[in-house]
Amino acid sequence: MSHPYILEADQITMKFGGLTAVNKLSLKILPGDLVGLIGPNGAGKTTAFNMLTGIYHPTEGEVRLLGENISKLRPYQITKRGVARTFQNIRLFKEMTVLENLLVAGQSTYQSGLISSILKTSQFKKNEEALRNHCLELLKIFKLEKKSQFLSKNLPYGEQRRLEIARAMATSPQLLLLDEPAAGMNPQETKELTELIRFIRNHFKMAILLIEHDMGLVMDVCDRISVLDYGELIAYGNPKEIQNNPKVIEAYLGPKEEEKDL
Amino acid sequence: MSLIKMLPKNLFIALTLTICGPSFSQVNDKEILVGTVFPMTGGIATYGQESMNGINLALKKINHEGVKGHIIKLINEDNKSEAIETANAVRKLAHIDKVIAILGSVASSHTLAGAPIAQEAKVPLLTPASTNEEVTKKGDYIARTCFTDGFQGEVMAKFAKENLKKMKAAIIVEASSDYSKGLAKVFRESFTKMGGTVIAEEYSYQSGDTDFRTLLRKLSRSKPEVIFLPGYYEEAGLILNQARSMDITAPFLGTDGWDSPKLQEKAGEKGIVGNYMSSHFSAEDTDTLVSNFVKEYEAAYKQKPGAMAALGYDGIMVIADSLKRAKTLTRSDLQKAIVTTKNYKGITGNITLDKFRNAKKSAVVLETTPHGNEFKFKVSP
Amino acid sequence: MSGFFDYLIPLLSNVGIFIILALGLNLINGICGQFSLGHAGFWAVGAYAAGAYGLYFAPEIPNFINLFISCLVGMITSALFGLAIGIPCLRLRGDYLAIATLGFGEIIRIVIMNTDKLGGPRGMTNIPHWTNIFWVYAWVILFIFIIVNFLKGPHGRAMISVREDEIASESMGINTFKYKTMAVVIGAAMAGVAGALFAHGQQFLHPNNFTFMWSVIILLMIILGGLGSVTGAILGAIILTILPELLRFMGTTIAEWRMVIYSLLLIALMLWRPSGILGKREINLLGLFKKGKT
Amino acid sequence: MSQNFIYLCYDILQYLVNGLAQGSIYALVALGYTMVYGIIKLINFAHGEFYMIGAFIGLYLVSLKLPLYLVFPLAMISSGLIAVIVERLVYKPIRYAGKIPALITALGASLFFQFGGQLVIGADSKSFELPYQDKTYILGEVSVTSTQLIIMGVTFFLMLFLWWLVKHTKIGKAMRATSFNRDAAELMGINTDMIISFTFFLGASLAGAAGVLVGMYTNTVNPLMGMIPGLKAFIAAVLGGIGIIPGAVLGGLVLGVAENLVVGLWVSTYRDAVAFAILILILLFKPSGLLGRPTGEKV
Repeated sequence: MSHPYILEADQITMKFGGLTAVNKLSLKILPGDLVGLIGPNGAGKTTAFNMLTGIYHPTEGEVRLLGENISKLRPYQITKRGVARTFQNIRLFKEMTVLENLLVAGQSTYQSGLISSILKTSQFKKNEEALRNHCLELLKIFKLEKKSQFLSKNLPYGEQRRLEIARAMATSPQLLLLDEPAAGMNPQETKELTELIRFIRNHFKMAILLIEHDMGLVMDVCDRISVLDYGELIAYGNPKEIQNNPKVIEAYLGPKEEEKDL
Repeated sequence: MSLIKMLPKNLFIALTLTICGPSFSQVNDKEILVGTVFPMTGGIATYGQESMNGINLALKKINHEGVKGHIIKLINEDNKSEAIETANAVRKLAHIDKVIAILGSVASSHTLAGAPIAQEAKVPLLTPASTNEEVTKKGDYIARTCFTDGFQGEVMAKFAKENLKKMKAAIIVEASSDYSKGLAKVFRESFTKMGGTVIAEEYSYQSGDTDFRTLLRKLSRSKPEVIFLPGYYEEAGLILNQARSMDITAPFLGTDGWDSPKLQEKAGEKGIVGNYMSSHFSAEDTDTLVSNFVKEYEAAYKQKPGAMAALGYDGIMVIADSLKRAKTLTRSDLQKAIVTTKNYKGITGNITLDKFRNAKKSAVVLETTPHGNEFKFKVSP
Repeated sequence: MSGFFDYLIPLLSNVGIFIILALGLNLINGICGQFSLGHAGFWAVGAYAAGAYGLYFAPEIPNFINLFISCLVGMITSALFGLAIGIPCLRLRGDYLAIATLGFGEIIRIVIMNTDKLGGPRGMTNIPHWTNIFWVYAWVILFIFIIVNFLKGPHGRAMISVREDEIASESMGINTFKYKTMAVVIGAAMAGVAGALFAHGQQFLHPNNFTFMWSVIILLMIILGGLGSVTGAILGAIILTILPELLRFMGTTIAEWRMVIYSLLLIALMLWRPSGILGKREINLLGLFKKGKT
Repeated sequence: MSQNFIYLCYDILQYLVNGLAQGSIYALVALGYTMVYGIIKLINFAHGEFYMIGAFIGLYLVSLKLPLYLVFPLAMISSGLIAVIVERLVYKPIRYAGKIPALITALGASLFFQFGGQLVIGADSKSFELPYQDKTYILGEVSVTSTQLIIMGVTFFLMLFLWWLVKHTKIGKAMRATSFNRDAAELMGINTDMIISFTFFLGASLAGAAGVLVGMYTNTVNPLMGMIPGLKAFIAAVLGGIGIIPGAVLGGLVLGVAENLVVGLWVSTYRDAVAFAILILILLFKPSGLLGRPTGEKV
């Protein structure tokens, strides 16, 4: 039996001590889907992300990847099953070169044994060569090929953001999770990013889940949007529907004046 | 200046020193080089410092007369109270300074690290104070001018049984010290053989401990008549102090590790009374040799000499004496002279080396009192 | 001059042994970023295991074969300890890991101190003298070869990525726990070999040779040279083994003050060059560290 | 049998008393560890050295026949000031250089005081004469000495004082703010450099007080005395939950009692091993300590 959804979060809940960060969130992502997850600050978006990628294990509920329960798996296992992510606060391998950043991410698909890598067998060399080409190709797509030997900490901010996405792509994912990729970008950079996200989706035929603050970006690229507030899903639908949803407006702008007075 | 820039220059100085060092010493052939390795810093630095005091006092005397027209020059190395550093120091003294003999060290575990190197280099190593049986088994170039642990343990067991007429003994050992453990074993065997009983449980503490109240409380439950405490003065003094303040009245018996004026200080007026120890010599000894030594030592260092000072003194004296008796001033002749030392009259008794190169000599039993240790009697082997 | 070499060669052997120790700790601390303060513990395990082999089990075969077996014994025992300590401890991070490894190092020492078969506080004596400078440097070269190639391969990259950002590394499909354990096990195995070489060189082992202070000194070696740099670790090991010996030649006052000088040098180094002499760079001898054509 | 059992109960009570006295000293040292770690996340390896310095200053002041109520404040203030000098000279410049350099610097400072102390004061230990007659109070078969009572009393008082200082004064509020978020505290107009120095001062003066107390308790002080208690106090701080003031006290007391129970009911040999084992167990099963709340790394 095939599973219609790539990723399915079923009533996942995360509690830290007495605090419920995410409450019974359900999400469904189809292959090729571009879904946005929005909500005001502290709504639990990143926590939700962390549950999907295994950094946190949900206190209740289940995350399923192509039907398989992955809620108890460790992040690297989930990544190997085809989910890649970026981070809200950039987490590059700062002291490594741009290319090395990609090589690390790519190498689980081109695995070499410990002994063969020390003895540099021909099999190992072939593997490394293939991995390197795969990564260089990605760098070209992300327009970073000229900087492949730069230490990643020395890249300008916008390129660091791009490199994060490129690195995630190097794991050959089926689903890409982007955690506020436009944070700190100027309008021009944001526009380029919008194009890039569209391109990735079309070129690699993959699903993307996007957390974003920049409403313009989300409304622009997403097929469907889920809205979180105080850890709960308050709305779901296409960009038009979300824009006119009173609950969403309330969550973002606060309750209307007269309600406040009560 | 950064470290890396400093390095080549230092290296150069050191190399110059190392290459020229030996030849320098040969230029002035009126000097005989003797190396010392003692803990001058680190955990047991007090022993090293006291030993060196005794050695320097003796050296003045030796060089006043001269040895075959030469004077002895000491090259002093610090082993930082560590075994590996002792090995390094012995290696340097043997190969770089090319000393004719090495005096040292105090702790048996340190001497044991240096001994194989001295043996291999065929340089006589004389330890003034390492009492562990193993030390002189390292080879014919290793000798000692003190008695071994076995002898002391027997002396105290006999003293407890025959002089104090006690039947039930307890033992407190320093678990991290082989010295203490070895003595405890001998005491237990001897005391039991003589018909006494030793409480089965061994009470133990760690080097550097300062609070023994819980240990002593546990010990007092078994109601011993006498308590054997083979340890070092630092902890022993504190144990005496705390035991008396807890109304444990049984006499404590100690060994040469107790022998330091510090014991009185640590134990306090109340704690020091009514305990006994064995040692190498007594500052109260009326023997003129001893009393002169004590007088000179007090004049030089403004304090009473402990056992380490006396042992260091005798150690260098035996080397000087052997040099006088040696056919030539070479290491091998010196070795022959050292191992045939016979009836040398030292501060710490008459020193005669047996075929295992251990000194057979008398021990003294002292009673500890607030104003110093009172000489009880001498026990000959 | 022969006397000079009798002094120098054992000293250089010790330098080699500390190079191995520093390389191993560099793998754990510098390359994988796991702060360990218990390296002397692994060194002790290797030394005592090798010493026990030499004392109780060694058959009558040529010394160099015995030494080789002994090194393997030290290596495997130490590696097993690394595994046993690493699996529970590597869940901890930073300072906490440092303190836990410090604790384990001390526990190992206390246990040896109280094991009669290993000599206890007397120390282990009469260990056969098998080590010579040739075999020490044979191991040094072997380990340098392994580490350099390891670092250039995918496993080395994975390990560095763990140091750089553990969470990102895990999210890129790297089994970070596996690599952390691998770093500790390999580092411990190397310390085990260093221990074996040490045991058969010194012929005498004492638990106090393996105190926390020695873990600190090995750590200083890699920090002095530059944390994460292989040549830095080697340089640090050379400097910190030779320097105390040099100070022996500089007169008694300096010798007395040498630990104070040591501590001040340490602070000064941290104030002026907190990343060590080389930082994360490598000295390029023989093109050993040339990056591949990328 | 039953007689033996009663003895055992008395003995255990006695071990508890001894353990509480020992533990109080750990607690005082641990308080400084916990505060310094709480505010700049540095394991101040040199902290045990301030305890040693306090003990020596106490020894000197007692030898001048000063009364105890002057000895304590003076010893505390002096070790506190020395700590501030160290902090300003070496820790402050290195504060942003990362964890490992800071830790190494702390180790360097610790070695400096240990070996410098050995050279300046001499490696041998000095005896600490009690300025009063030590009395023993006996209840059943359990005895408490006046020194033990002083130790527990002083510790309790200092802990209360510290708690009041941190919770109910302006500078305490500033300390908490700095510890919570230094940048934010700086923006709110708090002079965080001053607060950090003050924390060092406070921590070291508590360690200094502990040094005087331990000198009185054991009659002996030496330049290396800070090393082991320093480590033990760190264990105590982690045990209670690092950064938590009552945690440090609880950790100290638990550790002191545990050690005395090990010595009393088992052997002294494994006392330190047990202390480290407690540390490792707590790190593995409740890394935030007995009183701490779990925190995860923010992603």
